[in-house]
Amino acid sequence: MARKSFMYAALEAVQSEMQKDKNMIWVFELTPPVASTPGRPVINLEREFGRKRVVNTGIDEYWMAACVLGAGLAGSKAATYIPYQGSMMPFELIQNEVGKLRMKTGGDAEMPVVFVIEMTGQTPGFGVQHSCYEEDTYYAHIPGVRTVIPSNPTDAKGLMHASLRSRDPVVYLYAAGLRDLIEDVPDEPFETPLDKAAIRSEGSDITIVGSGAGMPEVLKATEELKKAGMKVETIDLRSLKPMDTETLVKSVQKTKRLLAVDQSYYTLGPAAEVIARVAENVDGARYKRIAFPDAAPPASPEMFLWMRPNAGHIVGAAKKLVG
Amino acid sequence: MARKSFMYAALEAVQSEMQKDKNMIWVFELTPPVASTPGRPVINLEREFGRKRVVNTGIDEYWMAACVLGAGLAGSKAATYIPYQGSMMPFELIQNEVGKLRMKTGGDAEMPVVFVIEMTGQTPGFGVQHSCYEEDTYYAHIPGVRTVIPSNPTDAKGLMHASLRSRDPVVYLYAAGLRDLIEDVPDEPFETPLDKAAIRSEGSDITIVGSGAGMPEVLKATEELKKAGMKVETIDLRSLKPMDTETLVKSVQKTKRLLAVDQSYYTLGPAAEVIARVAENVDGARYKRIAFPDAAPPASPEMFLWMRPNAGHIVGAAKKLVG
Amino acid sequence: MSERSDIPQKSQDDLPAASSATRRIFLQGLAGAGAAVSLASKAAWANGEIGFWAKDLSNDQLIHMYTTIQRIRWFERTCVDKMLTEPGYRGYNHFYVGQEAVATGVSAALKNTGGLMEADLVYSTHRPSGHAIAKGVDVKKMAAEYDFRATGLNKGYGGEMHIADKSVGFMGADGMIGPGPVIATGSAFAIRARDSKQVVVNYGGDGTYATPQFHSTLNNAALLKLPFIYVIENNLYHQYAHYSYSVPMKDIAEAAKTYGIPGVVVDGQDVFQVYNAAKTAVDRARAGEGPTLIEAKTYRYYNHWGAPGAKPGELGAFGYDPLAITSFRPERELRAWMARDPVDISRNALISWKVFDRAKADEIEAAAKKEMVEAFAWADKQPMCKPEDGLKNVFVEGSVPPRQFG
Amino acid sequence: MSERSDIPQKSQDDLPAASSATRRIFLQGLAGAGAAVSLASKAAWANGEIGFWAKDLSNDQLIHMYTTIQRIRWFERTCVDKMLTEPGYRGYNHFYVGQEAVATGVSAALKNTGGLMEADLVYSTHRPSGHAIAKGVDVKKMAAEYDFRATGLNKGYGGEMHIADKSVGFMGADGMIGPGPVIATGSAFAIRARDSKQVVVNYGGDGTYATPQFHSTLNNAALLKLPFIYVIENNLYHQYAHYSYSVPMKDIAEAAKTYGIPGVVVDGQDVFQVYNAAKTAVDRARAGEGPTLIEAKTYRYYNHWGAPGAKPGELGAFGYDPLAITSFRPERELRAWMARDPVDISRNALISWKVFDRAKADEIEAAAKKEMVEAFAWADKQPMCKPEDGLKNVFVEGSVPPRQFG
Ligand SMILES: Cc1ncc(C[n+]2csc(CCOP(=O)(O)OP(=O)(O)O)c2C)c(N)n1
Ligand SMILES: Cc1ncc(C[n+]2csc(CCOP(=O)(O)OP(=O)(O)O)c2C)c(N)n1
Ligand SMILES: [Mg+2]
Ligand SMILES: [Mg+2]
Repeated sequence: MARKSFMYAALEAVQSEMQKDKNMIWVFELTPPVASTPGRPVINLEREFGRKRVVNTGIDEYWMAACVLGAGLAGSKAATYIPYQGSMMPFELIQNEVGKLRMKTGGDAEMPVVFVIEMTGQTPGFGVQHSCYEEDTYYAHIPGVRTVIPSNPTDAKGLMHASLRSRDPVVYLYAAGLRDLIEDVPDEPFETPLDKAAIRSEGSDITIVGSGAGMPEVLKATEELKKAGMKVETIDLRSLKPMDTETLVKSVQKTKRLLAVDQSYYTLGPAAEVIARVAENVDGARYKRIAFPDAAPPASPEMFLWMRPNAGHIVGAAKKLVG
Repeated sequence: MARKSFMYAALEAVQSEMQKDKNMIWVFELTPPVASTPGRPVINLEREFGRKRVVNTGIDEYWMAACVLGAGLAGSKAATYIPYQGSMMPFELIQNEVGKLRMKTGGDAEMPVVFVIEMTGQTPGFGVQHSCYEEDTYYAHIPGVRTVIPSNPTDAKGLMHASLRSRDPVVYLYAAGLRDLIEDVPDEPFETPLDKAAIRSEGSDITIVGSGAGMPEVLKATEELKKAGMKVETIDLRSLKPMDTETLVKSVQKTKRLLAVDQSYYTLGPAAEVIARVAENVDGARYKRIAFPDAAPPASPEMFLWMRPNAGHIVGAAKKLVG
Repeated sequence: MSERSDIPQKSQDDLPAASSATRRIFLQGLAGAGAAVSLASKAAWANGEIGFWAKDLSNDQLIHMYTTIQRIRWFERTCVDKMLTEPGYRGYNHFYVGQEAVATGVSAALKNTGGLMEADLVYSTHRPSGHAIAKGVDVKKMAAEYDFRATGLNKGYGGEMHIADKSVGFMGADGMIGPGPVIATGSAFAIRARDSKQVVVNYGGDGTYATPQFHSTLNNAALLKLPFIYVIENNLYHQYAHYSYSVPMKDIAEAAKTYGIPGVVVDGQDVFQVYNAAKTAVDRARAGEGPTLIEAKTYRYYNHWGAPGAKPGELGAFGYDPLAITSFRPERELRAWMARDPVDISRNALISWKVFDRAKADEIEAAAKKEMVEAFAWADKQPMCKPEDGLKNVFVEGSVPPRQFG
Repeated sequence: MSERSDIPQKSQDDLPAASSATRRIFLQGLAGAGAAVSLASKAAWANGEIGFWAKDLSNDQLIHMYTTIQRIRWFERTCVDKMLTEPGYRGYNHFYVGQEAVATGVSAALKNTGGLMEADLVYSTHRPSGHAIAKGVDVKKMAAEYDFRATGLNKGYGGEMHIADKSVGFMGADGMIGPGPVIATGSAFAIRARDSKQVVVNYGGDGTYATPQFHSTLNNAALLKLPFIYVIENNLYHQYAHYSYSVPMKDIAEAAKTYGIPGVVVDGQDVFQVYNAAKTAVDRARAGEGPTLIEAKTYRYYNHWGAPGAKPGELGAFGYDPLAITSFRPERELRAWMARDPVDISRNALISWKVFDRAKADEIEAAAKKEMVEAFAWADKQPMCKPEDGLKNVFVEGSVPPRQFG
């Protein structure tokens, strides 16, 4: 156990799997697989495993993903880190090939592959393409691909181990906004299940559901609401595909209030699916969504920060829903 | 007024707009802009407007879409017909450029452009990539692009006129499964609004919502249910972005029962958004979704046809929901 | 089937059994003739890069090549006839007939056994029958798959356009134009990373040239010196458009220059030329010297898809294709190419080299035909898929919930 | 700023005012020297394709080019210093300093007025300041945009990486690497379709070569003979990797051969060489003869993004860039390139041609500096954006509903 950053925790899992499997490859561009954290050895996969297994490519994210898929099909474990600037470039390949190959071949295709898809840090000033945080929906609609989205360093490590060990292809959504999170993370390998939501707080007044980079504000709001006396059940989706309906439904059966929070655009954001699943299974509950408006993020910090959901918004909406 | 096929009705609108605007271009690949219908002149845009304005390209749907966007930015009206086999190839361009350019430039960018995105005919036997019908969600999540999905020849024409006259970029989802529909369609140009759902049947027992290629089965089910005495309100979404919340909410406020039907995959299909919007605004209603399972369509007709939602499924679910 | 005019059959039949040396001379003549007749194969021949590797093949291997050509031919002719005569038949096909020498020549240079970790790997296209059969895929299971049977190669999930069999290194057909080649380079990357001696072959039509992935494929293969071979089967058309609609030069192989890799044009109707080029490329790739782009000039005898314009029992489709609205292939072009039929070319060569005689050649053809008729008959008796199995094979384990019932 | 050693300044000052003829001779000398010093510009020079068009320019035009270089230089130096000295300053930049001659030389060959339907159109990159200023974009509005002000060029919605101004044919910066060039060919297609005489220029870094869209761009431009010019600014690095990581050849311009279009290498530090190449390409495009690929060899004096490693008041960034973890630019390389500074090269040439004297050159520089300090000062006083306006400019009309409050 030691304090580890989000990236360090994730790369620690990659490093351990690469040490175990001499065939495994890692493909990157501009984000070198390097991480350090106080008091722990620096991880540098390129140096440790050499350029035949860890390759720095040109600006061609479609190829990066294709390379990983092809490696998997050829029987080698493989993963790539797609930086947020290119996060949608390989989309068609993952949607139309990765997501369909098992069905298409009646199970013949081997795909021990992981696509780490970075989502923007939603940095104010970066504007439409570099602050968008919208990939969750696109990837989660694909059948045949598991889509996970860790929200803290521990899950980052556990989900990375589970993803790399899974024979199903996994899209691992990496929210760059969480880079600065540091917490105690076990040193030894461990797996976090690829299909289970996590209950971050138990309560009976309201269910608040979030994911990924939305979680820090959701947790902040949870604390505030609890201080104000509300019994809040807070769920971190953690896996978008498959989505853990059972945990969601059980919770709302109890609370009868559901507030679903997205960092992403309102229309067809994950929160829509959360509400729809619950509404199909629970009668008489009340629902509310919080999301980024259906607008690409403008560069101006004044506009952008006003549009981005935050703890204050969540607290306000929760009070309205319960009150 | 004359009987016109879906394609004929759509191309009639394109032809009329191209006659009015000498700068307008049309880009295609493998689906020539040609249509005939009994008793009407054959439409052949390539012959009528020449290869400088109507171009047949190589297999590069990303370029086709980029060409149209670039033409629009340069001040020319432009449209392309992307065949279903390549329907996701230009996705990143539409998502990351078309959908963001107006916001990005503070309104400087001109985009009088239409992307006709064909969706598969869901032909049994064609399998994972050629029967998928899944593009609606991907495109409808994009802000800054209007996404429409006509379900009959009349709307095909009216929405095409409206799309081509709009200064907003429009994704016009063309469900190839509707190719064989023929009905009376006015000869003169007319516009169907880009943001209004259509109420296809009025009733007070249940609201059934569908779109695009799902509509024929939805309408068949509606007739059956009406014959069985149920008062069915049937809504054709017609526009996915923006989605006409008002029409949906008003209807369910009345019926308190919502059955949302997708041809597309369950998770994060348009029906999820339909339910979520209504659930946020109507208390005490009951909800059900019908959709293709979260699985790429297998080739075997036995499997595929069993998985595809049909009128029988809709009738059954409606009875359960109301009963 | 027409005979090749430039190889005097009768007199060759009288020669003594061909030694390696004489065979080599014939091959050179054959190759040269092919080049002169129909190809601008300067890239291939001017630099003397192609060795006459077919000279080293045993008679068994040569006969295997001829047999493969016939098996592909009759697999497909059996299928065409079924489509034309059995209205209830559900299979469809993108027929490969006319192009058989390409897949056969390439696979003859590959290792086709040992599974994923040892066999050479082949990525196919939407036109896969020939590639699959040449690689060693079971034709009975293929026939069953084409009709979506539960015991088909891919359990009925795939159909023609999606067959795959990793046990022989046949990585699969693909309904998309574009992604296949880049995915194939990924396999080559993994192979290099694990220090395996395998090579990866990707087939692509002339239509793949215009895709953005074409550049990615060659650029990354060249930069990383991957054990990768891109075989372009230039059959002059992509769907209903001539390749000049999407390719600005005559020989697509010239695109190799940008990447500093060999670009070779071969006569795709001549299995020995194809083999020669493939062998050179495979040796190069195995030696760690990087990728090769091979352009095989060839032609398909049927229309893009299905059997429009074809007649039962007749080779080739000369009739109307309702899908070819704006552009269709001239009948004379088709007849000119059929005059250089891959079956005839290989058959005549092997007869002239005394590898076999006409009787043996006919016997091989008859056996191929019989095998295929039986394969499709077997397929007809296979069980249909169970509807609920559509919920399987989404993930490795389990099945997804049904959602169509509400 | 260092002086160029190969042009003896003092003596040139004493020459009579340069005529077209003498200017041409100097230009030839200059061009040849540039080529010999740092370039393998065989593609450009061996075939004698480039005319010395700069000889035809009036003194006013030449002075305008020099002025433009200085205006770009000081726009950015003012911005760097702001970033380094004002902790509250919010603007960021991908600095273009070092590359000024490219945008200046290209825009000098273009028509920059008349709006969307008449001006030549320029597509820019994530490194847009130089392209924009050379095209005639208002620097005050740019400065305001960089700090996200409501009165900025794009009303604060864009920021540096997304500036656009169609009124002068500046089609905009783009934060993505890949899509820009194909979109630009779409504009060229529309122009051809409407029989306009406009041409389209697309700028792209060496990093754009590896993108799949690179192939689409050149292939479609060549096939359709579009009035299109692709200017590759090869500054040797894409972000933190040398271009040899993604390009298998020395000169990217060689990629043009596949498409049968001219591929030209020019000295990107020499505005007159750039102008010569651009003028040839523009004439060709306007005449309906199709596209050209121009590769300008150049270098940026700052790191990829922002001002890490730079010091206030000093030109260039020699310090550590924390983002360049695995690969960074050697200081000696940077110093070697700064020895061939575009400001010095143009200044010395114009002095030697008697277009102006040193005093005038200094005056121009001082005026540029003053203009830019004032522009940024004006920007500082502009109003901030209104939060709610973030809901506008999604569609042409109206605004979208807020969704963040629940
Ligand atoms: C991305 C994509 N766009 C379009 C198609 C439709 N399509 C199927 S085959 C084909 C032509 C392919 O031509 P070529 O590569 O020359 O192969 P051939 O059919 O001649 O063997 C096209 C356009 C497709 N499958 N995928
Ligand atoms: C699709 C995509 N992938 C990655 C990036 C991140 N990125 C921004 S600039 C850049 C390097 C561009 O290099 P080059 O084209 O040579 O231009 P330069 O920065 O040298 O001017 C990269 C990789 C991006 N913007 N878009
Ligand atoms: Mg072809
Ligand atoms: Mg660069």
